[in-house]
Amino acid sequence: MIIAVQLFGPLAEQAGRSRFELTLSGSTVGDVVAALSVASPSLRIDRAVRFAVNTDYAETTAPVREGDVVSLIPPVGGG
Amino acid sequence: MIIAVQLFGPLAEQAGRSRFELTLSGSTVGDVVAALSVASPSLRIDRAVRFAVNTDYAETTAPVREGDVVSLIPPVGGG
Amino acid sequence: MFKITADPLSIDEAYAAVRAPDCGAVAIFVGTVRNHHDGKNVTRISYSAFKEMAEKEFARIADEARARWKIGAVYIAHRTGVLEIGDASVVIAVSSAHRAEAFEACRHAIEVLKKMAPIWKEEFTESGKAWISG
Amino acid sequence: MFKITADPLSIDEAYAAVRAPDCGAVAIFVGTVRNHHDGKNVTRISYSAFKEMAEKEFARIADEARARWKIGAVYIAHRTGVLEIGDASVVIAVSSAHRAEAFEACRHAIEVLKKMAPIWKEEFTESGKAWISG
Repeated sequence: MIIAVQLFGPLAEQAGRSRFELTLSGSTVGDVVAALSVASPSLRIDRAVRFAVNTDYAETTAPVREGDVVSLIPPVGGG
Repeated sequence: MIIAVQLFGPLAEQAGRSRFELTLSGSTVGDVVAALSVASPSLRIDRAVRFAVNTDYAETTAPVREGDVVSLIPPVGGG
Repeated sequence: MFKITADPLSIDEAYAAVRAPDCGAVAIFVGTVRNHHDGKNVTRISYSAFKEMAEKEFARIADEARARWKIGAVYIAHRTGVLEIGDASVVIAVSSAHRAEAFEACRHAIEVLKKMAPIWKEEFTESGKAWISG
Repeated sequence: MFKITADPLSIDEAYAAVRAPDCGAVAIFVGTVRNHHDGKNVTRISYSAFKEMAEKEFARIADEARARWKIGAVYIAHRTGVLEIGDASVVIAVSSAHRAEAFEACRHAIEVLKKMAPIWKEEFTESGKAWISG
């Protein structure tokens, strides 16, 4: 299946782009992150990065389905 | 000496007026209150009433001088 | 800025009075006339004040807060006269570099104001009127 | 009302959005761009956000506050784009019948927003720029 991935803030800057379309064999957030690391090796996805499926925070074990958008949420700085 | 006395809120309502000019022999806030009780017997000056000399809270033992204004401050309700 | 006024209070005025380039936080408290109190329906409230002393108390409250917390500016305004339900009776604003201080000083200011400022409140309900303190 | 917007924030809008006849207290927090951070002179700040998710987080923060405190309405707005020193970046307003709840819920909301809302801050100083979190 094809999953859209969004990057924000410093991650978008590192990758030089904010959106990817990845073709996946697995079906979890972790699988998306693994595929993204291959597609964009310069990305530093450390433990401080959180993930969202569509508009909700999600663990790496959370399932993703065709049509979902997975977002990488680097440390936030609102306020 | 002559001392001006101001009443506010429920005390002004009780007295039916908000300002007195009292002729005093003594020289403390307590003396002013005693003279006021004589001048306006209907006033209920209980322990909840505080006093000010000019624009500062003052104890009953505080001195008053010619030209001072003594205010009776019934329980406040700002906010 | 510290004032007792018969004019409607302005939240924007309070904010503008305390914002400063070195302050990243502004905490504002607005007290408004509520339609209920102790199970009674309130229709309006009349506030009166010993204006000169109240304004001096506001300045003293601000000085005390500045001595206790690292804050920038303090604004305190209280309205007098007959207020309708929903009208703002008091506005306090405090700026600070960091938010904890603005919140704490603003909260402290309204607590002290309620105890110390020479302001009186007459509450009108369906069953009559009463002086309210505390 | 919960929003991410590129337009200047309005304190009066926040106040108007939460005031209610049965609420006697409104607590407002305004975060502004400060001219210093960690000993450096800040010249401006650029905020970006995942708008849809941030607005959903704001609503969740409000729901959480309403479950924990007896409060009325909650307003949360955060600005995006390049902000100058003194510009308001975030405004939170909470109304309640009694003041303690409005203060506590407002304070809680900004603390949670800072941890959870998907918003990013790029700080420009004399020596360059940096992503700032926390």
